[in-house]
Amino acid sequence: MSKKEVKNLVVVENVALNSTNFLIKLKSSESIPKIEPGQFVNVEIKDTNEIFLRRPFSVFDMDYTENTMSLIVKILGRGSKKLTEIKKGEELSVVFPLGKTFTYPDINDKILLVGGGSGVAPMLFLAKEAGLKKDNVTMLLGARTSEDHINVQKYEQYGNLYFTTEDGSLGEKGFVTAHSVFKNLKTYNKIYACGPDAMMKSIAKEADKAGVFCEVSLENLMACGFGVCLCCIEPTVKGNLCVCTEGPVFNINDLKW
Amino acid sequence: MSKKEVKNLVVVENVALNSTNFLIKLKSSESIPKIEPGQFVNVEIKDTNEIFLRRPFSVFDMDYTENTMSLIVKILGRGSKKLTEIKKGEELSVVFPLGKTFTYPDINDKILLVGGGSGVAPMLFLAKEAGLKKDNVTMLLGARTSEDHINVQKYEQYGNLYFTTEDGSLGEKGFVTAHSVFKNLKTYNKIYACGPDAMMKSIAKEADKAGVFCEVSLENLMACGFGVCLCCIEPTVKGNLCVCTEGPVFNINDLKW
Amino acid sequence: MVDLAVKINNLEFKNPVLTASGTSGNAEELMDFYDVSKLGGILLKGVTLRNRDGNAYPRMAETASGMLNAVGLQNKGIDYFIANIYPRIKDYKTHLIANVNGSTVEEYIELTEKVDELENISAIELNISCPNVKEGGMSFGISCPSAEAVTREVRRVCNKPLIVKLSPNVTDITEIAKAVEGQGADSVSLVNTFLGMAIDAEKKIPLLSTITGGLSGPAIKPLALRMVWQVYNAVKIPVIGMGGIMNATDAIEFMLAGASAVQVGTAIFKDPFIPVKIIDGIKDYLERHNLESATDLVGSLQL
Amino acid sequence: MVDLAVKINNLEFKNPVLTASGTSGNAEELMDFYDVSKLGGILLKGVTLRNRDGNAYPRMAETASGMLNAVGLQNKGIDYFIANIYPRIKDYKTHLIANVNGSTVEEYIELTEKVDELENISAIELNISCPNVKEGGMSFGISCPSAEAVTREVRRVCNKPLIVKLSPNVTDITEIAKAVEGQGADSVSLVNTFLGMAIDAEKKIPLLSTITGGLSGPAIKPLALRMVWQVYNAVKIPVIGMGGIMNATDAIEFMLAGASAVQVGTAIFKDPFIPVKIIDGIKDYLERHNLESATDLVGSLQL
Ligand SMILES: Cc1cc2nc3c(=O)[nH]c(=O)nc-3n(C[C@H](O)[C@H](O)[C@H](O)COP(=O)(O)OP(=O)(O)OC[C@H]3O[C@@H](n4cnc5c(N)ncnc54)[C@H](O)[C@@H]3O)c2cc1C
Ligand SMILES: Cc1cc2nc3c(=O)[nH]c(=O)nc-3n(C[C@H](O)[C@H](O)[C@H](O)COP(=O)(O)OP(=O)(O)OC[C@H]3O[C@@H](n4cnc5c(N)ncnc54)[C@H](O)[C@@H]3O)c2cc1C
Ligand SMILES: Cc1cc2nc3c(=O)[nH]c(=O)nc-3n(C[C@H](O)[C@H](O)[C@H](O)COP(=O)(O)O)c2cc1C
Ligand SMILES: Cc1cc2nc3c(=O)[nH]c(=O)nc-3n(C[C@H](O)[C@H](O)[C@H](O)COP(=O)(O)O)c2cc1C
Ligand code: FES
Ligand code: FES
Repeated sequence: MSKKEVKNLVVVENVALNSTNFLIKLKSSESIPKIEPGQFVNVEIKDTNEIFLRRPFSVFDMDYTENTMSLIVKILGRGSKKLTEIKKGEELSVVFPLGKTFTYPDINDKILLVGGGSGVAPMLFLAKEAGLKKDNVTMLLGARTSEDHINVQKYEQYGNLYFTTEDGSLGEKGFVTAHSVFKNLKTYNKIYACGPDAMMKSIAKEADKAGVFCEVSLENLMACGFGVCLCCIEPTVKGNLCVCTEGPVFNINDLKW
Repeated sequence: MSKKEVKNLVVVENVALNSTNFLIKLKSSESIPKIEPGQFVNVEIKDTNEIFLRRPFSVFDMDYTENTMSLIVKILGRGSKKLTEIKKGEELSVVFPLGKTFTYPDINDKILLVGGGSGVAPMLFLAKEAGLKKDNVTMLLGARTSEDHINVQKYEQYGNLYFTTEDGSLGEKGFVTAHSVFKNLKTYNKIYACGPDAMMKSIAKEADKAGVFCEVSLENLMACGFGVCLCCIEPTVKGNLCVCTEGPVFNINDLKW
Repeated sequence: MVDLAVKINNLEFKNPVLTASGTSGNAEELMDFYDVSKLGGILLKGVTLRNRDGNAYPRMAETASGMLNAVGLQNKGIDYFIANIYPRIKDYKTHLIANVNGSTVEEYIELTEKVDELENISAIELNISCPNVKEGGMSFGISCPSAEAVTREVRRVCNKPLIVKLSPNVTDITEIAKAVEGQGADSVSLVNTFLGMAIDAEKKIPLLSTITGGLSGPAIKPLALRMVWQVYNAVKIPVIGMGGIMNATDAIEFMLAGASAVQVGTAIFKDPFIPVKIIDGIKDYLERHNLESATDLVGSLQL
Repeated sequence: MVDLAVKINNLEFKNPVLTASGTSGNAEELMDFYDVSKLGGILLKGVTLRNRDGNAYPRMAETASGMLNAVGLQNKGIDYFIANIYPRIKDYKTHLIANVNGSTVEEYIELTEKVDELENISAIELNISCPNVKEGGMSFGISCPSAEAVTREVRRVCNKPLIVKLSPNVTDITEIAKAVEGQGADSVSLVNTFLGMAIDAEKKIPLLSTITGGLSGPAIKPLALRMVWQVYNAVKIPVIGMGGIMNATDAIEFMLAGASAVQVGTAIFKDPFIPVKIIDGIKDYLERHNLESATDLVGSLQL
C-alpha cells in the first residue's frame, strides 16, 4: 500500500501564468514520492478565517532530482485566491500522493488530451509523461478567450497543440467538442479529458459514439481526500465511488453519464 | 457626542522594542481625531482562523501633523502575536477613539505614573501630554527583568524615570510597590497606574492609605469596545460599569477593590 | 430602482435589516458611528421590570468563529428606561422594538403593559430564550406549555405587534413556533444563543463566571438557518431570522430560507457598520438578480 | 513517566484518544499514514444491516469553522464487512469499535447480534443520532422512550460493552443520557452532528442534496463541551466526548469537563496525524501539570 504523507513543502516559485492561473512550485527537503498524471495533492489554506478544509489540486509536474512538485492553481473562489497569494519561502502543508493515475497509453497509441479551465494541469502532465512520439499526441485546450489560455509553448515538444476559445480570439471558435479534431475521433486510441463537468460530459458522449477508450478526471467537492469521509462520491456502475480514492480518473464506461 | 470611526489605517512602522514589545505606527489618509492618554483603539486581527473578535490597545502616541497613531503591542497570546507580524504597507482596521481619558493633572501637580507589562503605553503617553515641569513628573516602570523593559530614554525630557525588575537586573529589585518612591507617596498630588491587575490593586491600596488621588486604567476582556455588549464590566460603587465606555480609566474610589 | 422595504405585521420597515437585542445597546451607541435611520429597525437591549446587575465578570469567551456571552440581562429596569433612555432615543427615524424579559409570567405582563404605553416603540419582542438568567428566560422558551402560557398572557395586554423570540436549545423548534403562533404571536424571531461552554485548560476553570453561556456568531449560522427554514415551513406568521449573519450573502440566505427580515447581532462587535453594508449588499443582489423587491427573496429557495 | 491509559467499561485503552465513526473509514485508510496501534481506539465507519448507497452528491458543505455532511451511512452492509473488511483489519493493535445503525429496533438487534460475534471488535457504539437518514437514526435519539426501547433491546443481545451515541439535537441531553443508562448502556458517547443547513445564495439552492445535514468541527465545540459537562454530572457511566476537537488543548478541555476518553472526527480531514499529535500533547500537559495519569484529568474542572 502506497504510503501517504502530510508534509510542509517550501514554495520556491509562484508565478502568474495569466490573470487567473498561477504556477506554484513546492520543494521538499527529503526525496519526494513518485506521483503520476491524474494524481493530486490536498493543500492547506492557512491564515484565513473563511476556509476550514483543504483544497485539492492535480499535480502538474514533478522533478525528482530537485524534489519539487508543481501545481497550476486557477482562482475560482476564496481558497484558490488565497493560495495564489502565497510567497516564495513560505511553507505549504500538503497531503500526498492522492488518487489514481490515468491509464498510460501503449507505446504506439495515438492519444487526444482535452483540457479546460483548471483541468489543464493533469493533461499537460500526462502529455509529458506519456512517452509517445510527438505526432501521436494531440492536445486540445479550451478557454473563454485567448487571455484565459496560459502559455504552453514548451509542450509543443510533446505533441500537437490546438486551442479553442468561445470568442474565437485564439484557435477555433466555440467549445472544445466543436473543434475539428472531434471530426475524426476514431483516429485516436485513447482520449483523456479534464475540465468542467459539462465539457467532460460532451467529450464522453463523443468518445462513446466513436467507441474510443476515454478517461476523465473529475473535480468533486472533497473533505478529506483520502477516503474516510465519503463526501466525494460519483455514482458509477459499481455504485457510489469515492472520487478521491477510486478516482479522480474514471473510465467513462463506469460513469452513469 | 464624539463621533467614532472604523477605519483602515496603513502600517508605516512596526519595530521590535524588545523580544515581546512592538511599536506599531499607523497612518490615516485623512485628518485623525483627537485621542488622549487612556483612550484606546480596537484592532481587527486579520488572516487567522483562530481570532474572531478585535483586540483593544491603548494609544501610545499621536501625531496630528503626520496623521499617525502609535501603539505598543506586547505579545500575550495569539492575537497580539499575529498583530506584531504585520508588515509595513499593510492595512489595519481600527475602531476609534474609544474610552475615557485620564484626568489631566493641574499645572503645578506633582504626579507619579506607574506602568507594568502592556500598561506602559498609556503612562508614557500621559507623561508626554501632561505638560508639567520635568521635575514634577515621576515615571516608574516595572518588569520581570531588564530585557523586559523597553528603551524609554527619550521620556527623560518629560520626567524622572525609575525602574524595578524582579531579578534586580535594572533599577530596584522587586515589585513596583516596593520601590522607594512609594515611601513618600504623599508628595504626589496624583497617581496614575496601568498594568497587571495585581499591580494596580496594590498601588491603589498604597494610594488609598496615603490619601492621594489615584486613577488606574483597566484591561478587561472586550467584545465590542463601544458599549453595546456589556461584556467588559467592572463592579463599581455605581454598579457594574463598562470598562470600554465608562473606563478604561477609573478613580480607585469608584472601584470595589 | 429596487424596493428594499418589507412589511411585517402591518409595520413597514424601510429595509429588512434590523440589529439584534443586546448587541446594539439602546441605539445611542450606534449613533456614535452613523445615523441609525439607515436601519430597518433596532431591537433594544433586553429590559426587565427591575434593575439587574447581570452576571459576574468574566462574561465573554471567544470561540471558533463565535463567542460565548453570559451578560445576564444587565439593565436598569423599565422605569429607568422610560424616564431616562426612551426620551433620548424616541425620535430616531427607525423602528425601535423593545426586548422584554421576565422571571415570571406576571413580570412579563407588567413589563409589557409599561412598554405598550410607549408611543414610539413599534413592537415588542418577547424574549423567552435568554440562556443566561437563573429564573425565567430560556426556561419559558424550551417547552410548549410554558411558551404558550407566557405568549397568551402577554398577548392579552399587548396592543403592539408581538414578536416571540425563540430558543434554539430545543429538540423541535417548529413545535414551539406553532405553540406561540396558536396563542396569538404576530411573528417569531429566531434564534437566540445556543447554550455553550468554554474552559481554560491551563487553569482548569470555566472561562465564564456562569460556567455556561450563549453562543453566537458565524459558528451557529448553519444551525440557525436550518431552524429558520423549518419554522418558515411550519407557521403562517412572519419569521425574523438571525444567527451569525456577517454580510449580505448571509442575510440573503436567511431570507431565501424564509425570513421576512433579519437581525444582525455579534457582527456589530466586529464592525458596527456591518448592518449598513448588508443593506447595500442586498440592494446590489436584487439588482444583479433582476428582482424588484426584497420581499421577492422571502422563502424563494429552490428545492 | 505519565500513564496515558484509561479504562472504560473494563476495556483498557492505551490512551484516551479514539477516532470518531465516519471520519476514519475502517482504519485501513489511516494505515496509509501511520500505524493505528498508536491510537487508543478506532470507531469504525457506521454499518447497517444491508448495503446503503448513502445520499446523493453534494454531501458536503464547508461552513465557518466547520462543515456539514450528508453522507447518509453509505456502506456495503454488515455481511460484506464481516466477509471482506473485518479479516483485513482485525489484527490491528488497537480497539476496534463498531458503530451500528438501524432503521428499526429489529434491525439494530439483528446487526448487534452479528457484530457481537466478531471477536476482535472491542465494543459496540449504538448510533441513535445520525441526522442524515430518513428512517431510524436520529429519530431514536431525540426522545426518551425510543432511546430507551432501542437500548433495552440491543442490550439483551449485546455481550460487549455497549456505548450509546447521543444526539445533540435535543432540549435536554441529560434526560436521554439517563434514559439509556437506565436501560443498561455501559457508557455514552457524545455528540453526534448538529442538524444544519447551507445555501448557495447566488443559485438560490441548498448546498446539500438533502437540504439539511450534520454540522461538525470547531464551530460546535462550545456546545459539545457543555453537553459533555452536563451529562458527566447527570450519569454514573463513563462519558466519551467529542465535537470539534482539533488539538490536545481541546481534548483536555473535554476530559476536564468529564470525558473519560475523546473521539477525534472532522480534524482528521484536515490532518490525519492530529489524533497522534493529541496523544503527545496530552502527555506533555500531564508532565507540565505534574499529573501521573490521564484519568486524573477526568472531570477535574474547578468551579
Ligand atoms: C481531484 C481534483 C483536482 C483538481 N485539480 C485542480 C488543479 O489542478 N488546478 C485548479 O486550479 N483546481 C483544481 N481543482 C479544483 C480546486 O480544488 C477548486 O478550484 C478549489 O477547491 C476551489 O476552492 P476555492 O476555495 O477557491 O473555492 P470556493 O470559494 O470554496 O468555491 C467557489 C465555488 O466553486 C465551487 N467549488 C469549489 N470547489 C469545487 C470542486 N472541487 N469541484 C467543483 N466545484 C467546486 C463551490 O461550490 C463554489 O460555488 C481540482 C479539484 C479536484 C477535486
Ligand atoms: C483598554 C485596554 C487597553 C489595552 N492596551 C494595551 C496596550 O497598549 N498594549 C498591549 O500590549 N496590550 C494592551 N491591552 C491588552 C490587549 O488587549 C491584550 O493583550 C490582547 O487582547 C490579548 O490578545 P491575544 O489574542 O494576544 O491573547 P489571547 O490569546 O486571546 O489570550 C491569552 C491570554 O490572555 C488573556 N487575555 C486576553 N485578553 C485579555 C485582556 N484584554 N485582559 C485580560 N486578559 C486577557 C486570555 O484570557 C488568555 O488567558 C489592552 C487591553 C485593554 C482592555
Ligand atoms: C452579548 C450579547 C447579548 C445579548 N443580549 C440579548 C438580549 O438582551 N435579549 C435577547 O433577546 N437576545 C440577546 N442576545 C442574543 C442576540 O440578540 C442574538 O439572538 C444572537 O446573538 C444570535 O445572533 P448573532 O449570531 O448575529 O449574534 C445577546 C447576544 C449577545 C452576543
Ligand atoms: C463525514 C462524516 C461522517 C460521519 N459518519 C458517522 C457515522 O457513520 N456514525 C456516527 O456515529 N457518526 C458519524 N459522524 C459523526 C462523527 O462521528 C462525530 O460525532 C461528529 O463529527 C462530531 O465530532 P467532530 O466535530 O470531531 O467531527 C460523521 C461525521 C462526519 C463529518
Ligand atoms: S474526500 Fe473524503 S472520501 Fe473522498
Ligand atoms: S466591550 Fe462591549 S460593552 Fe464594553
